[in-house]
Amino acid sequence: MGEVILQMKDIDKSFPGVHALDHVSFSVEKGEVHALMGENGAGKSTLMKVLTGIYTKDSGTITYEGKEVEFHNAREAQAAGVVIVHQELNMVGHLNVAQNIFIGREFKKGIKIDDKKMIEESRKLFEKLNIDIDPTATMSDLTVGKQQMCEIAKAISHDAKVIIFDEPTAALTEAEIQDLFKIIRDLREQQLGIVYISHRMDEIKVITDRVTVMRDGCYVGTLITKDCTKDDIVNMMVGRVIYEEPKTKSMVSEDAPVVLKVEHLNAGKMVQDVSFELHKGEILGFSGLMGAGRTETARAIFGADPKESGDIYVNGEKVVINSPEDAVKAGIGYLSEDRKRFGIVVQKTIAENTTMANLSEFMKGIFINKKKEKKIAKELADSLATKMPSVDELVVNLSGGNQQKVVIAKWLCKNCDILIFDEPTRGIDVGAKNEIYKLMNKLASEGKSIIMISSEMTEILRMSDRIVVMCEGKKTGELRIEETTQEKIMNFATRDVG
Amino acid sequence: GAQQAQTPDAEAPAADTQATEAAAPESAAPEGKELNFKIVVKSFQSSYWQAAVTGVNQAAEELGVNVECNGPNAESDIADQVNMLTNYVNGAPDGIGLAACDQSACLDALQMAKDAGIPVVCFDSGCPDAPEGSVLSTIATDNYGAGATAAENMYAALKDTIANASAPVRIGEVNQESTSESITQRGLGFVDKFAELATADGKKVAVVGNEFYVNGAKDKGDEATADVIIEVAVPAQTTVELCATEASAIMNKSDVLGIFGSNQVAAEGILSANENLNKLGSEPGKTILGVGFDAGSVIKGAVKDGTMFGAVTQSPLAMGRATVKTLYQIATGETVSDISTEGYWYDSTNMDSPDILPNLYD
Amino acid sequence: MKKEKTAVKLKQELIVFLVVIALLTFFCLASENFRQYTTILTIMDYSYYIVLMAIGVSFPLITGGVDLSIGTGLVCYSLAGGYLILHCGWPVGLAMVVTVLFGTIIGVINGVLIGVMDLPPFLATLCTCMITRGLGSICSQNTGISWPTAGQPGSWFRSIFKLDIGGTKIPLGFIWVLLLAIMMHFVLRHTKVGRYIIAIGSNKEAAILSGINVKFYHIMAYTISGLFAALAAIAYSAVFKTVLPGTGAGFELEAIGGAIIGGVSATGGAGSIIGTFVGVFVICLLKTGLPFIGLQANWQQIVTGFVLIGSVMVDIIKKRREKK
Amino acid sequence: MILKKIKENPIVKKLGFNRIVLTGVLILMYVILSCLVNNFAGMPRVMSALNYAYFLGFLSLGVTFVIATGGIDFSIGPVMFCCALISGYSLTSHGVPMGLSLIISIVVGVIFGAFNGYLVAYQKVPPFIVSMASMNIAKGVASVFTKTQSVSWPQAAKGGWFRYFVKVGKVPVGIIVFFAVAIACSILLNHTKAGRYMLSLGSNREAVRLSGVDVKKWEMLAYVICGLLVGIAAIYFVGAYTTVQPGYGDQYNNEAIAGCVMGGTSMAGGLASIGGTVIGVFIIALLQEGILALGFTKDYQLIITGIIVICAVYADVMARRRRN
Ligand SMILES: Nc1ncnc2c1ncn2[C@@H]1O[C@H](COP(=O)(O)OP(=O)(O)OP(=O)(O)O)[C@@H](O)[C@H]1O
Ligand SMILES: Nc1ncnc2c1ncn2[C@@H]1O[C@H](COP(=O)(O)OP(=O)(O)OP(=O)(O)O)[C@@H](O)[C@H]1O
Ligand SMILES: [Mg+2]
Ligand SMILES: [Mg+2]
Repeated sequence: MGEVILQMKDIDKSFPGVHALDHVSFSVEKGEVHALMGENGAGKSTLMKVLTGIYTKDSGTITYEGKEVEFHNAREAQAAGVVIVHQELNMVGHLNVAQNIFIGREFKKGIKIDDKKMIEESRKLFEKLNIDIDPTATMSDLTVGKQQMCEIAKAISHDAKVIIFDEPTAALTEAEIQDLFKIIRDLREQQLGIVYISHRMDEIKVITDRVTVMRDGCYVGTLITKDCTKDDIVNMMVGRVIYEEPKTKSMVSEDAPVVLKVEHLNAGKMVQDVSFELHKGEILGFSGLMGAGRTETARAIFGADPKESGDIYVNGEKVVINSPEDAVKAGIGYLSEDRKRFGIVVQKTIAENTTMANLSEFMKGIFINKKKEKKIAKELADSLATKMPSVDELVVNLSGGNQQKVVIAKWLCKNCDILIFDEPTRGIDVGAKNEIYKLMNKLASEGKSIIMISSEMTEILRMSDRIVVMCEGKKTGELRIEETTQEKIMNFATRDVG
Repeated sequence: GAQQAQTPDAEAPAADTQATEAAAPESAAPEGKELNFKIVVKSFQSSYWQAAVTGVNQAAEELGVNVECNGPNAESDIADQVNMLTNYVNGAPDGIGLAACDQSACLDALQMAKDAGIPVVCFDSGCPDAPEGSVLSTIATDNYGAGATAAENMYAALKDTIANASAPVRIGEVNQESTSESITQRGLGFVDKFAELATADGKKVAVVGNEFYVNGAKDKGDEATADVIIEVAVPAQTTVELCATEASAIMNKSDVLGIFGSNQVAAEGILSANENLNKLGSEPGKTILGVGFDAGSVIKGAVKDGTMFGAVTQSPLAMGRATVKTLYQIATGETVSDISTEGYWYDSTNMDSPDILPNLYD
Repeated sequence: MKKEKTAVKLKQELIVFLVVIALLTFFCLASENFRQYTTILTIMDYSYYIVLMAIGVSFPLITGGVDLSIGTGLVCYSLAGGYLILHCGWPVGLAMVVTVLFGTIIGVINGVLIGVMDLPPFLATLCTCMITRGLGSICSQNTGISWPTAGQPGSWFRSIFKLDIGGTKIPLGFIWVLLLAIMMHFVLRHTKVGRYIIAIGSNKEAAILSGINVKFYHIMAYTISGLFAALAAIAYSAVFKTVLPGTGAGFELEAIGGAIIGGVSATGGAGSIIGTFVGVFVICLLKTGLPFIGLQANWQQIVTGFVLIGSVMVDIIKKRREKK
Repeated sequence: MILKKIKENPIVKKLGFNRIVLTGVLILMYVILSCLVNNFAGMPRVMSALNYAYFLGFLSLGVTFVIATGGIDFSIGPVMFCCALISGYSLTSHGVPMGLSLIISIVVGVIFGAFNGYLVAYQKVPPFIVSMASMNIAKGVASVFTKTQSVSWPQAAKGGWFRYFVKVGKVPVGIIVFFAVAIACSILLNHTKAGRYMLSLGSNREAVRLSGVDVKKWEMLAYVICGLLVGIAAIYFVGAYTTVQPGYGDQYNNEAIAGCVMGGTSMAGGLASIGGTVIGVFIIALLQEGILALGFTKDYQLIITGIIVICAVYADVMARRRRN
């Protein structure tokens, strides 16, 4: 800890209809890791985008290294030493790793770009950070995790004085997270100021020095991490106590009827000979590291990607699923992990998104019964506590967490018996998370069966009746919740299945 | 056609104001109010039309009348021309001169003109199906005859070569498009006349290439046994470079003796193709005899230096003048009739003669 | 690993090159008349303006956009330049400079509309397509215009593209367009302009967040396109006798088709100028060759249409395979 | 501030602020032109403008569906000509009865629509490539079928009873048909499953697919509907202008797309307004009539249309930017 390097005071920012930042103040000191926390839509990303010149503030001052500054774009901020690793991946897929790392500040030889030197420098950078990535590989060929590591390396390579990590671990494996923490600690040693945004409470406790909490665009308070408990932070975030404890016992008897049976499913490299059963009323957790192939398995079952072989039985009957349409007909719903790309139709309203999968139910002759549509959508949105002005609002105007609720509402509206939830709480705040957990439990108790893919161990342990573990495209283990421990899961998840 | 339809038709459902205005010239024009004529040309793309417009303007000045010329972007923009024509009819001028891009597309508008009592004079191309009494005079070149003129002159030069040929010979023809009446007539005129002359000399003739011309020719013959093959090509669109492509495909054949481009663009396409091939010239049998149509600086230059054997020109300037004059005559109550203009053959020898020179516009 | 990658990239260009050779061989075998030196001259003549347009339009295509204004633009610039020579008595050299400037300005306007004002490329260039078409007709007072032809003063500029040495014609223009292609290939691969244009096409958001002045490079891409359309205008005027107002729509399709056949990704982010250069010759060969084997003009259009779809389909199927 | 209040007014909201502004522009244009031009404000001018508005309107309505799905189709003009040529040639040269000819026109349109739609939806060929190709193919096919001949449809008095769809005497019957079709399109787009899915997939194709919707089918349907409307447009074109020629039609693409976009349909997909399209088309038709009446050439219309579209789209872009 040391002197204040960056001070944001009374920052105000409105988007049409949203007061995203309401006179927020925030400061970072040299040599600290400062966590920024808050529910979805609290304004964390917006605050950081204001800082780095991506958004212009309405009012307020930013003091950096003792001088008042205003960055007009990302480049100015970078030049001054303020860099950000964005929440969304921002890589140029067609260029190689080195070209990506040095984009915007290429080495030149005359008018020619010196690609050789850039590759050399990237190699050095990766060596220093202990990252195993080939600088000449094309970016789009890398796994999401590796891409994220590149992004982090790129930020570090900027010779920055302040680095902002906006949910950097969302796409990283456990091992990669540990590497990242090591890097962050090194940076802290070098007296950099670090802002760390995350929803994962464990990480906050492990890596940060101070925590600033925001709620609804307002500054709530700042705590010293080691002096506070998880509950303190959560309290500040939501203004109420959240109750969270692991499941200890399966709620489903072993002889409950099998609603979904997958046998010897093969689909590309990432899904190899996967077999499992899903019982009625069960929540089946799918655990594994990033890139284990769980999403691919789910997508293959759902017919979103082509499969090579394998049989799927729904309620004992063999079904042919070649497209999501077939899957939905068979009573399977899929909540994807990337809602922006796969979940919501941003130009459409909440009501229209809600009925997307089940429009046939809302037809009056050849016409859509918009009244009924709105009514049902409203009921569902209310039951999920979606924050919205009305169901006529465009989904694009909602924050991430609320968008996720709309996607969930879509499948609830379809009333599927088998639901695949892929990272249902990714990027969702604690309060909303808890509601979603309750909801899943309720659905299960009503006789629906749920596959829940999650990278959060606590979530898996808390929610699942049974757990399937995958590694490198293969199923490596299956555990009943009673016999499960974190260690057992990690064992399976890292098992060398060569 | 005869003078008629000048008195406002009491039954015509046109607006009253229009009827009165249309009627006005008959009594008032010669003494008082200036006459307003509108001229619709096919386009301004080639200098042919520029010459016609010049003629129109000259006559207008001489007669002291107002004229306004307009035309679509390209001769293929039929709908645009119809809109223009309709627009002029709605403006109730004292008369309209029309060079119709298409014979039938203008019929509705001509009916409207008739109903509104506006006299129409067609020039360059006629409108044979026009409602009775709407088109009072047609001033046009006999295109079929003009095509034949080209054929006669080309045949005369090639007569000996064809007579002495041991193997079948080929005559090419490039038509800018096969849709405009005047151009198709020219093309067919050329094909028929050439075939006629060759047949008279005891040769068997076949027509190949574009099906419309093959089917339209008087006798399409049989390619396998023919001594003279007339090959007709039509590019897909009206651009010089497409005309040139078709021309070079024909001119590349070793048995080609002559090639005819049936309008300015087609002739220029032939000359463009010759840039590379260098096969055109004025020596029958040794070089390919190129025959063009219309004038313009490029064709004139080529005819002058002998690259192009000769060409047929019309007199757009005279046609333009005649159009305005005829309209004036109608407005002043004179009786008018159709005027047929000719196509004139010109080559390097007679280019400067007083008959021809005025018709060679740039 | 790196070598492998370049090998793969080269392969695309090589395949197209082989297609060109195959087409050439086919036409030579099929038609005796095709097998002549003059045919090469003809093909070259047709290729210059399309190649130049295609090189230019590759840049907007790689940004993920498109430039539909190059065809009517070409005609417009050429008419404007020709008008200055014929009716204002300007020397050809100066008129050429103005022609190029005119094209560049329209390119900049396109760039500003798309890069700065954020209009969708299709629309913005569709509008400039209409505008240049109108401007061309107005510039030339609606009449066809011929740049100086052999014998007239100023006709020297025609020998930039075709040199006449004692009756033998040399397609000199090929050297210039090849040099320009190589130059622009270098620009795309090894300079900032090219790198950022690829970045914009691949992931615009990332480019912005990397501090790249996306607006400026968008303008650059369209400026290059406009500039090359203007160069194409000069090539067109030099090769053909007359330029007609109201034409030009459709030229851009040949250029874009050539670029796509040559491997420029229809969705942006990838492409090579050498590939474009080779790809255009597929189109030119079809255009010049088919009349030789007796296929009338209308069949050429059908064939070209299917070739275009075919070449994109090959790419799509290849990618689908790779995915598996 | 007042502007905002007006915009928030429920009635204004329901009708759409843009559409109200556009209607205002349309009326203003009419008033100004009536002042500037003698006897502009009469039925004959309106009839003439309507002639242009009909076929352009059907084209625009058609392309609205395609643009709603995030696609583009600039083969509509040539395809319209192809429809009119094939059916007209069947009528005049093969003795096919009139009724059947009209059906043939629509069928040809649907076939092209299905062809485009199949390639775009099922084969994932980028729409602009598909339209480039089918534009060529349409021209070529029409030309081959008619032996490169233009086709003139019969006049009303000589068996051309189809012209009564356009007008009966001086009564513009076409307007009724046009509005009926437009209303049907509007209902289809806003109140049926097909429309909902087309718009949605235009906004986010993957999300709709993962909702278990057969997106390919709906996407293709948009192109088929477009083809159908193009087939109808062909009938209205010859109904008004009698003659069509092979090799042309591109000039109408731009204006049709312009009409659609002017009306507020977003090129990014997901947003479409049939009412806007209708008004946009009327503006273009009136503009064309007005420009001619003022004594200008078509070129000025192209330029003005281009500029208006740029302004309209820019306003849309700005509005959206402010919203986000
Ligand atoms: N570009 C924008 N236009 C309009 N509203 C926006 C925009 N960006 C963010 N918002 C709104 O501002 C608020 C704050 O959003 P922000 O992304 O900063 O939240 P966050 O704290 O980062 O949430 P999350 O944890 O979900 O990432 C939200 O209500 C969001 O809907
Ligand atoms: N956006 C992407 N781009 C490239 N490759 C990807 C992408 N997403 C996934 N992959 C590939 O698919 C593999 C497995 O995908 P993914 O990481 O989603 O598996 P998973 O087990 O579902 O993990 P998680 O659900 O935790 O994300 C990755 O290793 C990667 O190679
Ligand atoms: Mg955020
Ligand atoms: Mg996953």
